[in-house]
Amino acid sequence: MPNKPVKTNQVDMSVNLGGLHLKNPVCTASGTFGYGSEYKDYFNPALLGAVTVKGTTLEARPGNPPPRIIETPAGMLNAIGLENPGVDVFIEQYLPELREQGVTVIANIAGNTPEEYAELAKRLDKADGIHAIELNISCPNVQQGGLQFGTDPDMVYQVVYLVKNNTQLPVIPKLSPNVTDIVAIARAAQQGGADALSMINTLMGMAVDVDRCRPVLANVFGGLSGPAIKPVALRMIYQVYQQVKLPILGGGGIVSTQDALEFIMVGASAISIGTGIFVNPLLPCEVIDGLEEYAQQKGLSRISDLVGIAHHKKVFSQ
Amino acid sequence: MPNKPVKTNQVDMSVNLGGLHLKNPVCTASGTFGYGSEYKDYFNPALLGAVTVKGTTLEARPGNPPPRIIETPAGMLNAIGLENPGVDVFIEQYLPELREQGVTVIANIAGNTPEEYAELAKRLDKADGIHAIELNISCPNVQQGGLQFGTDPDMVYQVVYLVKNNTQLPVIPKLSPNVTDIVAIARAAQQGGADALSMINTLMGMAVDVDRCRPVLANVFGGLSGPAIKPVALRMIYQVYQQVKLPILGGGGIVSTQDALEFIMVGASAISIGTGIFVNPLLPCEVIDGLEEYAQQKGLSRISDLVGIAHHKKVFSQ
Amino acid sequence: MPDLEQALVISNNEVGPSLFEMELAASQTVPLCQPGQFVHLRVSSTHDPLLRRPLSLYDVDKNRGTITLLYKIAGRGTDLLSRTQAGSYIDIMGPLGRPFSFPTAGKTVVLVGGGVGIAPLLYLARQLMEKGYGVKVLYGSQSSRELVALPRFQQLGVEIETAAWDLESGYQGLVTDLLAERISGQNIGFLYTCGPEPMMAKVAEYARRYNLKGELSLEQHMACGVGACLGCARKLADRDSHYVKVCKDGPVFGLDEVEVN
Amino acid sequence: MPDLEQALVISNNEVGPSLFEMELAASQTVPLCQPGQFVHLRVSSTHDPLLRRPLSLYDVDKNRGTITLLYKIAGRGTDLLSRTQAGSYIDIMGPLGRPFSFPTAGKTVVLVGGGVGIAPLLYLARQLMEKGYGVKVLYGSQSSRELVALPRFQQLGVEIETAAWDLESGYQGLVTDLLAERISGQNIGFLYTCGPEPMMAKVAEYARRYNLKGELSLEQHMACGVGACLGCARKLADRDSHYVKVCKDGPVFGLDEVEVN
Ligand SMILES: Cc1cc2nc3c(=O)[nH]c(=O)nc-3n(C[C@H](O)[C@H](O)[C@H](O)COP(=O)(O)OP(=O)(O)OC[C@H]3O[C@@H](n4cnc5c(N)ncnc54)[C@H](O)[C@@H]3O)c2cc1C
Ligand SMILES: Cc1cc2nc3c(=O)[nH]c(=O)nc-3n(C[C@H](O)[C@H](O)[C@H](O)COP(=O)(O)OP(=O)(O)OC[C@H]3O[C@@H](n4cnc5c(N)ncnc54)[C@H](O)[C@@H]3O)c2cc1C
Ligand SMILES: Cc1cc2nc3c(=O)[nH]c(=O)nc-3n(C[C@H](O)[C@H](O)[C@H](O)COP(=O)(O)O)c2cc1C
Ligand SMILES: Cc1cc2nc3c(=O)[nH]c(=O)nc-3n(C[C@H](O)[C@H](O)[C@H](O)COP(=O)(O)O)c2cc1C
Ligand code: FES
Ligand code: FES
Repeated sequence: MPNKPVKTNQVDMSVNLGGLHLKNPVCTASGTFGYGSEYKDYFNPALLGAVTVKGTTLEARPGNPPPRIIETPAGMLNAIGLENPGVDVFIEQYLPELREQGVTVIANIAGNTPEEYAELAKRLDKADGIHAIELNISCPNVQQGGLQFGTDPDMVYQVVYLVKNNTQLPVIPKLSPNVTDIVAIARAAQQGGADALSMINTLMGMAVDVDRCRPVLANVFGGLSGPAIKPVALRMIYQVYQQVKLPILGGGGIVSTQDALEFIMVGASAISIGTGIFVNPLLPCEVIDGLEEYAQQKGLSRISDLVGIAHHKKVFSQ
Repeated sequence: MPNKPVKTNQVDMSVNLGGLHLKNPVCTASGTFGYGSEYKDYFNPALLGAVTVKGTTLEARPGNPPPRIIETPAGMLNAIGLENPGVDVFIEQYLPELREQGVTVIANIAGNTPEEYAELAKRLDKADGIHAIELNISCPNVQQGGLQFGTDPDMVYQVVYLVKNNTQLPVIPKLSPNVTDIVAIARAAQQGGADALSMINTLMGMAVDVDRCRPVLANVFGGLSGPAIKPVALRMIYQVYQQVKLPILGGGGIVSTQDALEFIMVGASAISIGTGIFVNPLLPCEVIDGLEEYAQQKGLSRISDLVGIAHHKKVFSQ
Repeated sequence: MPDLEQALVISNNEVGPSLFEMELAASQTVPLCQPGQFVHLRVSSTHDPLLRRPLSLYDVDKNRGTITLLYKIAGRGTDLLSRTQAGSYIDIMGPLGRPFSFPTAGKTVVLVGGGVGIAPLLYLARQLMEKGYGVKVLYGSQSSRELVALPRFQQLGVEIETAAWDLESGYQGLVTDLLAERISGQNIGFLYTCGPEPMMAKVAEYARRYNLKGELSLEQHMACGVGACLGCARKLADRDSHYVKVCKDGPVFGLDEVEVN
Repeated sequence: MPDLEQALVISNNEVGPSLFEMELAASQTVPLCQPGQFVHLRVSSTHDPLLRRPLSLYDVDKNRGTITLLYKIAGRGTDLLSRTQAGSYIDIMGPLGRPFSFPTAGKTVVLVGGGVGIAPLLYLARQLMEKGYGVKVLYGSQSSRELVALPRFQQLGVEIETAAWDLESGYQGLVTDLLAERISGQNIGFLYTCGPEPMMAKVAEYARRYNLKGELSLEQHMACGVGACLGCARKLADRDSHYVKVCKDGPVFGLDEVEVN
């Protein structure tokens, strides 16, 4: 790429994520940012592209017994078990503050059956202040004997289709990386009517306490997140971007502006920060600034010009 | 676990891996230890449980253009592209030295078709000094349009079955972690006649050079190895140990005795060290000593008593 | 409001077996600090170890704008911390968590600390003294060499008794047995405790038996430290299916509030 | 035989912009060292960064049993290295790789170094001098402040010319243009070069044009450093489908042996 003289051009940081307008591409990942107020001492959540709130279910869930988390090399495992007060409490107690602050909110929902997803979508559709719905399909489908929704294209299709019929909001299925063929899953989501894709959720993993000779997590298995999984996330987004024409909300291990750029370049229109915020609570703001600076240095007028650029043989035609 | 007084009991370090006798559970992983002589300045490879040599194919392969490797958080990506001189050159030029040194050798083979695997097994069966054959089934099957053998239970069954019919040696399919259902793959391998399972191979990943806006690896995708993948490897071995009655050669991210213990406790009868040796060339010897010490401290007479212990509710009945 | 601060390491010294004291200049953080709270700090600039580590406020000097930590090497993170050089900077979040509460003044309160669990009790003792409470400290550990906080308590002028199996002067045994000996005769207004869980469970048991109120400080693996990840859950004692967050609802809890064992 | 050694860091000083010199006491490694070889070192005790980093032997003192490295901060690994304190230990493997060869003695040899690529050429110059060669060094860099190796070459008593755009005395321009000016008139027996690839490509081009033999030292990402992983492949110039290993077959190659560009 030619070394251009640095001019401080105006960069349009906004992106369109399947009908969801984001003022910038930086979002938080579900389950790592609570309901948006936990980090308010560090920055105003309204500065973000969007806040994806903690996963919510129809009924309240107690979550798993502790220990729920353990650090791993450049990552962590979590088995929170979807602890949440239920969708109605979320709408009544947590949503109003987000709405008043002017936060762009992506709700994240999880169900035991396709019908539960549909019902959740219906209730959120009526609530004021939700801007999109992310479907956490890495949950066991009780009707199918516990097989995860997200690992079977037919189930993905069915859930997305049902949800779409029950809401006007943009619907963003969140793909599980624990699959053989991520593109097949993405296609099924597209056929179901998805407006965008969120990827990736955590990789399933575990850890052992060698003194006690027992699994560390009470739940045995947990979800692996953090920098360790970044190469897998990038690969999957690259594959899906190549073959499925849907905008992507990309994440998995982002802890720096450079990481965010990698995701955008392989095809993410927007990015989500999860584990990285535990390490650096100011990270989302630093990434917003960092992306703008990078675009300025490259002389771009829109951040969205970078989306998928790693696929092109020639970069920056100018 | 009760704190027992330390007695320096004799520990039987040998393990049986589906008919393959190993003097201790510590092996090297294919592709990370060349043909066994590269690290000879650091230790005698005959001290190891076994040396798994670089993957070999029927014909010589040039490998991929550089860059072939890149470091990632707590891991690395490689896209070597199976560079090797072909099985006949391996047998003639590299095997004799291993044989003379008394090294327990596991050959690692890869083919484009099931028949190529069978042919490779046949030639190795005749060669003197090979003790087992590991099947690298993370390669694209050219007859099936490039779909990886290791991601489809039917293909796994077919390859294992054919190979078994062409050799007397223990056959150890090496499972790819890039699948939805690792247990289904393991079962198919068992049905094909596998004597043991090797797991896991690398996770598919990629990295982007954000200055050049291009994938780092010339091959775009590469295999992720190192500590980053350890939680995934442990989880998969735990799942397979629970449901499939075959001994397991476990690895993926082992860089310490403690890591090796985690693998053994979730169900690995023996362990393989790959990327860890790049970090510390003395690691295999340190792990052999470390495992023996741990067993002594726990008052065990056989290292194999630890295999799968993380599954038991009660540990150390004594 | 709690914030992020690059704190200057003023000193970082080994004060006992695997025990270190670190003094930090953290002028932004200091004014907010209350006893029982913790700071969440990065022990490495790389991704391994990844997560922050929580450490209690051992002492706070509001005039000098400094925080002192007392920590034990428990693994890789604290090991890295122990190698941090004076003059370098360390990234801290805090103060975080629910502080100790102060009961109706004028009464005698007893502080029971075990091992490095003494850490949150020093700053607590300091504030209790300032507020005019009668303060009595019982401080135990495995060996007398680990009783590294003793001089600081003595400097405070607080009444303190020590317990360890190898003590020449002091109580030879468990600090909880020492407590058992002291608890009946005295008119105790409130109990505070921090240390290994079995120790705290014992203290909670005595509190129930003698009908005393009190607080303990719990530990749990943490990720966020601010209540956002739900990773640090502990079960409430009186309900079946409800978890609390150690980082936000604690680390200080009522003696009868959570399950300890 | 190359081995693993915990080398004592004697000093580690900034000698220019982002440029550091580190002296190591490595008595096991030193006796084996030859110019052009490298050591492979761990920059961190944690898993991130994970892999070792290769650095050329800048200088070796066989009497004192020390190795000196010259390195530039290129990323996280070298950044961590630059923070290593004198008195600590660093884990090195080596010496590794194919050293420079010595042509028939008695001739004049020219060494062309660019930037931190000067590193392997100092120890080479020292040995060439000892063996009685006529040695001429051309040493270029972006700016004169980066010409940090100059005093060491001068101390050696070797003939050296420098090139940089901002030089007052010396050649104002590229070191390859300097070479172009010097190459025709002289009776050069052998060329050695190390530096950025475009520079080395230019040197190789001149060598071809003037029919000179010579060697260069290449860089490539490395994992094992001993030829076991096949990660550090480079293409041979004269064959279509054959790769060599920079760590084992190199890092030193004949000027016409590999593709540089
Ligand atoms: C609120 C609070 C206050 C604390 N105050 C002090 C103090 O003042 N002095 C002191 O010495 N220790 C204190 N601890 C304990 C301290 O946080 C752990 O010892 C430390 O995090 C261990 O890190 P490590 O990397 O050295 O150990 P690791 O190698 O990670 O693990 C060793 C053990 O430390 C614990 N641990 C690991 N990671 C975490 C984590 N993220 N959060 C909590 N525990 C973890 C686990 O029990 C683990 O088994 C406190 C803990 C909490 C929750
Ligand atoms: C044989 C050899 C001798 C060398 N001698 C010197 C020397 O004397 N002085 C000096 O300053 N540099 C030398 N280098 C280059 C030096 O190894 C890299 O600058 C260093 O590894 C970068 O590490 P980093 O973590 O700071 O950078 P990173 O953040 O990892 O990356 C910065 C750049 O460094 C390079 N790099 C990263 N990892 C490796 C690796 N494992 N192997 C090789 N290159 C890598 C890449 O080009 C990368 O883009 C030598 C390289 C080789 C192969
Ligand atoms: C503690 C924790 C809780 C999480 N909870 C949820 C959740 O409720 N719903 C969901 O879809 N994903 C959840 N995730 C996954 C994250 O949203 C994110 O997809 C994943 O962590 C990968 O991104 P990261 O590496 O940036 O954290 C959770 C992750 C963590 C670490
Ligand atoms: C450089 C490199 C080359 C490899 N080559 C092979 C190979 O030829 N055949 C194979 O089955 N696995 C190969 N592997 C995979 C390893 O054998 C091992 O399964 C994997 O790296 C995970 O273990 P680790 O984390 O300990 O490295 C290779 C791995 C690396 C890093
Ligand atoms: S550590 Fe995240 S909620 Fe307590
Ligand atoms: S670095 Fe492994 S072969 Fe060269």
